[in-house]
Amino acid sequence: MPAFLDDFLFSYQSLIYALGINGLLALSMYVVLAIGQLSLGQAAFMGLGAYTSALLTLKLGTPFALVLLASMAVPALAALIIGVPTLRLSGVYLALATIGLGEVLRIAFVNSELTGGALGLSGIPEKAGYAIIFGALLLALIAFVLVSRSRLGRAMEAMREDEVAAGMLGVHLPRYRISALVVSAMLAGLAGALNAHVSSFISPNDYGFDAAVTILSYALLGGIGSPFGPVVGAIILTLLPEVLRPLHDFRLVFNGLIIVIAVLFMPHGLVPWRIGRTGARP
Amino acid sequence: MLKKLTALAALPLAASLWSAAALAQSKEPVTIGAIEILTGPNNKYGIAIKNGFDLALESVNKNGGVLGGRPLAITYEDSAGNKDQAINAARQLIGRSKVPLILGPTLSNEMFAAGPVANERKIPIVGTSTTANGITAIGPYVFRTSLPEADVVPVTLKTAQQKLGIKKVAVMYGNDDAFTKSAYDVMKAALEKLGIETLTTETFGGKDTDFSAQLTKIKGLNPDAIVVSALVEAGSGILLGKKALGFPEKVRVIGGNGLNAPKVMEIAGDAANGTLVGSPWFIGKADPASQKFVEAYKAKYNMDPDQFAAQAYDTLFIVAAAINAAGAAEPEKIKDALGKVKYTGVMGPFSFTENRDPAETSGVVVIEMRDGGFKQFN
Amino acid sequence: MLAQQLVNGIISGATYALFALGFTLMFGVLNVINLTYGVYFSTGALIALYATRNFAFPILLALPLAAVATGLIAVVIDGLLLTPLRRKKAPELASLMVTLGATLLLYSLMTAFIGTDIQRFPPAAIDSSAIEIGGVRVSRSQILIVGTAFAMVALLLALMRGTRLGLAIRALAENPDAARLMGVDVTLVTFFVSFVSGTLGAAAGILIGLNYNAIQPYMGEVMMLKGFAVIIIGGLGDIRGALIAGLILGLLEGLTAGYVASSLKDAVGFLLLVLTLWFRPVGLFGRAAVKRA
Amino acid sequence: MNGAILTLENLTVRFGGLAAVDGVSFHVEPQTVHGLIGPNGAGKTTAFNLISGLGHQSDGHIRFDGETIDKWPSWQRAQRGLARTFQNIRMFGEMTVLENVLAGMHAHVGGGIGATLLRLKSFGAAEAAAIAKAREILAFVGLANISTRAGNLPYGDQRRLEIARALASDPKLMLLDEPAAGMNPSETSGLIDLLLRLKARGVTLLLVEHDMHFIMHLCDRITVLNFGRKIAEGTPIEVRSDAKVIEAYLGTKVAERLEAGARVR
Repeated sequence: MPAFLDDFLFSYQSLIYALGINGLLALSMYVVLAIGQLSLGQAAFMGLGAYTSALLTLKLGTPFALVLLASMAVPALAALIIGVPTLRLSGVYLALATIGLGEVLRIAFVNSELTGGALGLSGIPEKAGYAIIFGALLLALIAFVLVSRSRLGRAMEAMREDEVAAGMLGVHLPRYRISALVVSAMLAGLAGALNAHVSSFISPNDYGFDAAVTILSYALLGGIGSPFGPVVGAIILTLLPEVLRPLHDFRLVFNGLIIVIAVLFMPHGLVPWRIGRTGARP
Repeated sequence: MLKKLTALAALPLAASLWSAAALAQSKEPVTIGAIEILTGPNNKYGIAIKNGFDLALESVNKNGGVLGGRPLAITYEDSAGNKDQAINAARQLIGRSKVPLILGPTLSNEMFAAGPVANERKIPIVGTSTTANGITAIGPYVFRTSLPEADVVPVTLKTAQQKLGIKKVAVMYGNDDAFTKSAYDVMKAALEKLGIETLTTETFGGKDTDFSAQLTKIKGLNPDAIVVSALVEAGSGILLGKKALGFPEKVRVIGGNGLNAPKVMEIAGDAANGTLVGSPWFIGKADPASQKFVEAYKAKYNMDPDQFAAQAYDTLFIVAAAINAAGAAEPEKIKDALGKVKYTGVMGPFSFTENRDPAETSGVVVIEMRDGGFKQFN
Repeated sequence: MLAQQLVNGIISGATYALFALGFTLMFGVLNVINLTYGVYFSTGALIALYATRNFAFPILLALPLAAVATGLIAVVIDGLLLTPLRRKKAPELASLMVTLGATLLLYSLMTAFIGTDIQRFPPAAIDSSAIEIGGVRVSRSQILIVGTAFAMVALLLALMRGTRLGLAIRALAENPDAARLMGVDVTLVTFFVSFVSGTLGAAAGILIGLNYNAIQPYMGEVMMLKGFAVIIIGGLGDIRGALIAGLILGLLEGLTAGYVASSLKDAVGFLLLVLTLWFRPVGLFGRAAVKRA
Repeated sequence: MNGAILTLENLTVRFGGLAAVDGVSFHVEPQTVHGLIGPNGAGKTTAFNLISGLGHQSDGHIRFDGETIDKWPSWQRAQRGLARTFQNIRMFGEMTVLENVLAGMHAHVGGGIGATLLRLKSFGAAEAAAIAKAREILAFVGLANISTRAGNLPYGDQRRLEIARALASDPKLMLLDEPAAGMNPSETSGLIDLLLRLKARGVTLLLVEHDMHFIMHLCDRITVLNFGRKIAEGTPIEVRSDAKVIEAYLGTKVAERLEAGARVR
């Protein structure tokens, strides 16, 4: 590898990893938003995945493939526990319940000896890399595109547009809601595990409310008309702090301003087009 | 044809430019990197550190820079208190800016994330404010100039035990922050070693403002003192809460490094009276070098320096000395030179241990807050 | 010690309630999770701080002044951000997102200009000496907080139940379209609710700032998480519920820290929140009609 | 009675002490058009919501197609063959016309997550069959512009699309909530024609409507509600001469038309 490329990859390695991982997180938010629900627990699911994977790797030396599976299974279980009672309520309640889940988990991580308390877990070996991160992102994108061009995708879009009308067409609302939340938790957990295995160190405060809000902003900035929107949103918001670095003090100001402008003047996000308008084909 | 002509005409010009560049090369700045929290909720630490660096930088460059006349420069990268951004910053300083040494990052948390990156690329990284356990265990390229809590806290507690006859204490610590948690671990070990009884251990969140429940419980246990590991915000709140609950005057708060800031007295007012902290440096230190630093700092920034600024100030001189000793702006040589630097700055005599921690603890002073100012206690 | 712990719990409960009042009003009536509410809490405290410290205003003048000023800021922000979305009938999520962006923007603007150092009111601003009755200590500022919380609840209930404006607000909360048909000037009432919420948020910020002496731009963000818990436990838009839920939360936290483990103190609120959502999603005193069909 | 497709028994729902629907009983015979009428606030839409599962009764029972469906959620009723349209049209505005109808077929198109992700042959076949059927339904209701975004359709066509979407779920019973609202006379007569063809297709219709001409022309039987109670039931001829019905509508335009109708007879 030429030296300049090596330097470039070294300089931007974690940024490039972050693009893929945040893309996965944005997709995890997308699944829930795509059926008109709102979860602010993505960071918590991510944290569960990260801690599950890190503990398995560090304490038990579990093979990485199994680690990844477990890092999806544990958040999925948490999603079931939190989702089953609250999904019968309107969307706001799921949002608030997931905030609650996030805080309870953070407190648990902080207080547990096993998870290293506030010091977190360090020395996690770098087992993930470009291939697995972007492979997972690509697979997830393909899966969402396939789903969106199917009866399942139509039902999801119908729920997002008008849940009552969707229910009157026989769409099994609870099943879709819980499936979306579980899939979303699995994706977030996977992203958490991959992140833990490229950044060597995790701590409870990485998965707080702020992180949840950031993940939400990926999806909303990009738009949820298609799975590409959230990924684009994630890429922009991940690169933004780097691009805006010279602005120093006003960087976060710009971050906020961009979100406000995007919502007010581009309510469908930056990527408004949808996939697979079946009827639009000649 | 025309192209060729201009190219020919440009030749002598290019040659002269080249020689000018060669000349300038010897005066080209030596640029090192620094990762600090410059934005976001914790930027006060990063800004104090940056101020300390900049003040020292001015002085270094006024006195002829490094490596025989080359000015020293610092490229700052903002971590915003976020470990991912700290990693990005470290990678960019190394891969893009090609710095031979990195100062920072601000928090121990960030060092745990960025330290392995620098270590892997064999670039020395020098923490000036990272006091948690295990920082220098990251690897042979990770240094710190800040005295770890493990060196300071035992001195403070031992002094309090000897001078005040403290036998039983209550402990409070912020359990959601790596810094305060790790200082607590040190306190716990030191208390056990000194044979001081711990009546209860209470926790709080770093962003809490109300500590009345914990303090009420502590008051009921009648401790001789309260040992607190907290940052300025929570620490001030604890002092105010303690006063509001009417603790007896003789029950002092003994703090870790996090409480060692003039800000505590500004916020807590007379509730801070009697608080003891151990410090590698304090603003009232009689030492003339220290006094000169305080004056220069006040003149430049129109505010009081704290220990973070002081540690940063000394660190830059230490680093400059190492670069000079290395004889070249090369990471490996600087790393080797750093280990051998002997320097006496505003914090007192300084050198590194074999494990790249500060060797000298003789500079540690136990200080007491009294009527808005620090007084030496030991 | 139990008596002191109970008093501690009531005081911190009153601060939660005071904070949650404006939040539950904004949330319950205008039907959006308005995250800028935390900003009003900080803004109010900061304005009052500057008025007392830099211009030597007495606190009794600075408090209403800062509260009203913040109320007006809340109206402007609502008008700039949320009114256009309401007009477009944009989805609920858009409103949440825009307030999220605005919150980030406003907090970081404040930080950029004044930093994140904590600041305090001049010690002379309020008599913070404590009163001791039977071994239980309370300070005057704490009595002020508890008194204000109860007074505000009484005032708001009187407003909502006893006046035409209150009726209009309740109609708006039920159904904006129906309210419009009934002749309610929805825009005006929305602005009024924003104003009252902003004012309440600011007043809470000032009083809590006076008591804890820890004023900084992000102070509102911490309270928001407690605020969520309180308004859910009390029931969305339920004023009396916010008071009682705040007090319950404060007492439970105090007793947990005092008698169980202080590390579990913060978990109490969220466990209570999750339990409420499991077993009584309408809040402790809520009426049915949670599920909007 | 036994052959009825829908039976309401003593159906009651209270909101805060007020009974919006109060002890209503009636049944709908298969392959008929049944009207549900009454002045504003009589409880018609509330009754529709109870039947379709968007709210649950405080008391009484609903039987549909031989099963007691009291506690069934709406989607389960829909899967069983109950479809409805809404008073204020609830289109999926972002979808195309064809997609709306395909969404309506949700319960009958095959294709689980496995088939969808692996794009099994069965998936393609099911999709193709669904599209063919959707085109047939759209042709049946008279909508040609199938690739238009549903939100861009003219009002009358949106009504038709909503009916097409309901029809796509292959319903046994279709509830129509004011299908002619906001239509001009020519659109209305086109709608009457469509509904009669629907009936001929074997779909039972239960409809709420204010247009009395429409109701009288179309319905086999009519149930009249007032203040949540059933006040009359019968054939259009019986109902329009019923004293209680005329009294209920007294002072309204409908009353004039009802009376006019009664006098003509």
